[in-house]
Amino acid sequence: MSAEGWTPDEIARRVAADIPDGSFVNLGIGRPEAVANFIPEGKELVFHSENGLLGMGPSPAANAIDLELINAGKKPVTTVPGAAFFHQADSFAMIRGGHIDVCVMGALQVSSRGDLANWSTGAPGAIPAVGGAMDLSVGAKAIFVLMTHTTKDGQPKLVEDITFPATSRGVVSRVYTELAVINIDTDGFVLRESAPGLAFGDLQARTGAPIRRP
Amino acid sequence: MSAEGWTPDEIARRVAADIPDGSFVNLGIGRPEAVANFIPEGKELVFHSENGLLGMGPSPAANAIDLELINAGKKPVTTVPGAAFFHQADSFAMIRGGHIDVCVMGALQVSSRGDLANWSTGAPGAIPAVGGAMDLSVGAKAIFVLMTHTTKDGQPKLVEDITFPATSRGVVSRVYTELAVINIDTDGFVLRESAPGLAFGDLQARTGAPIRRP
Amino acid sequence: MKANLTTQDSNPLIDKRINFVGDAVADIRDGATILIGGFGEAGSPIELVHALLDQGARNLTVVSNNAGNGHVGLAALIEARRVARMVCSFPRSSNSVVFDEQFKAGEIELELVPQGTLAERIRAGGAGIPAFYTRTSAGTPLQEGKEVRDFAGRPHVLETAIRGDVALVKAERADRWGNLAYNKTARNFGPIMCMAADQAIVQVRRLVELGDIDPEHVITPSIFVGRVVEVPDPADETTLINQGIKRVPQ
Amino acid sequence: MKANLTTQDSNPLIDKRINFVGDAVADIRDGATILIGGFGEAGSPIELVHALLDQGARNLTVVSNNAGNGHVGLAALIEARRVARMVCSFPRSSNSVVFDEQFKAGEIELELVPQGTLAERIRAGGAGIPAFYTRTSAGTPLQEGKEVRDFAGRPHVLETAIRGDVALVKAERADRWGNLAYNKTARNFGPIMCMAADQAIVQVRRLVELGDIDPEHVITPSIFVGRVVEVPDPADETTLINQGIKRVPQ
Repeated sequence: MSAEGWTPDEIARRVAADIPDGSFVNLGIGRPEAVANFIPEGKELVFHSENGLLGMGPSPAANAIDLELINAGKKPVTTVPGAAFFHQADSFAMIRGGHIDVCVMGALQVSSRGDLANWSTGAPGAIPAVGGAMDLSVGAKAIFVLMTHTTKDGQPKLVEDITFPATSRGVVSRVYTELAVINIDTDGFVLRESAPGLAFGDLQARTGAPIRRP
Repeated sequence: MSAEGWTPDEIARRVAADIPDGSFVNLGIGRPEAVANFIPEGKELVFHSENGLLGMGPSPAANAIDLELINAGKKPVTTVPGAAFFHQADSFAMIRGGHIDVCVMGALQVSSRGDLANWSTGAPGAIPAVGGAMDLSVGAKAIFVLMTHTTKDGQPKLVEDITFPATSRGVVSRVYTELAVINIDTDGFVLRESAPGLAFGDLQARTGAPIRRP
Repeated sequence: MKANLTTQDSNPLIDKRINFVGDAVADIRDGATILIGGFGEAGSPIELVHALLDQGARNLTVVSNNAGNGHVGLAALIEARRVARMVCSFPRSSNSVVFDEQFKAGEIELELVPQGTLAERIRAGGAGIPAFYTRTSAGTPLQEGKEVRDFAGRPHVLETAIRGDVALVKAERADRWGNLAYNKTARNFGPIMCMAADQAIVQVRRLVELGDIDPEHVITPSIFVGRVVEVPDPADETTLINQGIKRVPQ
Repeated sequence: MKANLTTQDSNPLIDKRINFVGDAVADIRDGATILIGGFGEAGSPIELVHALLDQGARNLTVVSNNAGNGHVGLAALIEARRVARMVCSFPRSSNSVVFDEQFKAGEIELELVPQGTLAERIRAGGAGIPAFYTRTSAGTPLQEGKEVRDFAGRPHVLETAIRGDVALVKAERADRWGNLAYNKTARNFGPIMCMAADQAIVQVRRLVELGDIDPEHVITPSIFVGRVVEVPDPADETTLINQGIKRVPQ
């Protein structure tokens, strides 16, 4: 690890290791997508893409791109054997209906009650866009957040109360950052693991709400 | 025609002639099914069966029966080119969503307001069964009722107010009986055609609410 | 917040195939709500229902379009007094003697639901929709006890989702992930019942290799299915009834 | 009671095929609500949208997951100031310059809807469900102005159906009745938008004979489709944008 804690690849590998074998998984657009690169040998996961695909495979070779086979981030993908296509209402029936085992999402803020903010900064004049974030966060059985521990200017993103507009309330089970893996239970943040060499006091100082040690 | 008016086949032929070309049609279980035998040459109708088939064809030859290809009356049928299978929620989306052009149903009673009773006599101890009757009658764009003009003991089935439990309210557009074809508009029953040789007074006498002549 | 998942691994590969119908239904508990596929005999998972009969769970709520025929399948389950409550649209048939008798004797409860409302309530259960409004049954005895609200000037009835602990479904083909394809009008309630149950158990005529069902032609995606069991030559109700078979627990 | 149908015949055979995209959209009126299929460029019916641009209807409400890219397709329609109001889940993209500009200038209205709620509202529109409850958006700014009710102890938001006067959809194959099959993830909003529009207009890569689409593999049954038009070699947005094309009314 670097002085700043785990690298993005190390974090993605950690998330991939934690997802139970056989899970149906939705990876949010952006950093969560990297989790797919680190699935341990012998573990079988089925990836869901909310635009209408279950059994999503890796990116295609440049000469095998089909612009009508894309993921939720609108990037070309492939299918694996066992894949299925379906329309939007069926895709979100899977999501809203509680059929997705794990969804890994990015976030602006996560509160100690599991509230999630990841769709809008609320900045005046910004063009709002929500996509499937609200549906995924209420619908998936477990929400893992993968994000930096603090903002670029050092403000905590794990907070007592979210100040950005909510995506969903009380939904996040676990947060992965470069500094720590933190569970959320009915009493708030609980440390699961911290980056090697990081003193607990330092971690707490960079976190906006109390963390309990198990 | 016989002394009792049109024969069942004559009535079915009349209904078949009245359904606009190109319609998507659902024929209720029992007498309405006969309408399919009288589609005029050159007219193309698509038959919907609410158990999950659009493009239903006639009964199969005895040696070509597939017990998994049946109609809503649970009788073996066939498909025509252009057919499609779908599940129950999709089938009733077609019905409830107003996509069926004409549904032909039997009835116990029809009121001059278009109220329909055709699922239950309300007799104590009888086993209630409704099937798709309520969905079809609220959902199809036009409801044609095909029934006898009176009960076996001569009571009118075209009435001021239904006395049997309602299937739906204000839905019937037209009634075909052995004595007459009667439209229903906002002011009640309107004669469209009566069986040859039948005096209007005789028709009115066997009908439980006023019939207007157009 | 939601439950944390354990990281304990089960099988190295996703494999929902079960060898015997008995094993597939072994853990169904007394008092469970069971969604049973089929419209009439098309799509009726007779072997799974008979396995449930032999398994012995009682006090069941069964959601199914019909209430069984003769003395086989669902009718046999009812006859063995395993079903406390039926939710269906059309319990009556030319041959529904078993249900008829118990109903008339007040020994089985019935919730009668219009067929389209039944289908939509089951889909809602699978899609995370707790309730919806429909015009169906407004102004009829079946709206009794339900909230009625006007939309576009017409009364609509509030209907709630139906979910099952278990679904028993018959399909044509399945792969080890649980992707399904159906046969003709036997599709009927299968896809939505698989969606709406905690554990969807499916008997299929043929198990196929992963990838054999074209992704464009999968009707029930694997995510909705818990167990698949091959029954290559399923019985049909008509034949059993014509043979005078009266299926009892074994 | 419902309207009586006239008995006047139209064509001797059901034939929904139209020769030219321009004819297919000729009767779309000012003020219409248009459902436009596609997620990003997959399934985007560019030729139909360009035909609508050339046709000239204005003051449109457009329901579509995104708000267009570059200066082609939906973005071109917006750029020509034909769209008064957008209903979508994700208007922002790396290349959504046209929408961004009009939105920031207050020249186009936006109703932002979560993607799953958008899909479900459209399906509800097609299925005759005027309204339903969903957990999505409860406790967020997007629940504002909506009824909130608890089910199973959790707040849910009442959402109403969306219907269109017209749907513009892209599919892979169609027959003369209007049965449709799609290509991969281009399916997305197509099937539900066809259900939810008074007139579903579909461009397909290939017209096929009636019966060529296996009844088991039909994704959109003919009953939901009004017109089909063959566009054998549809443009893709990426290529048009890379070519720097700025589509203007012709």
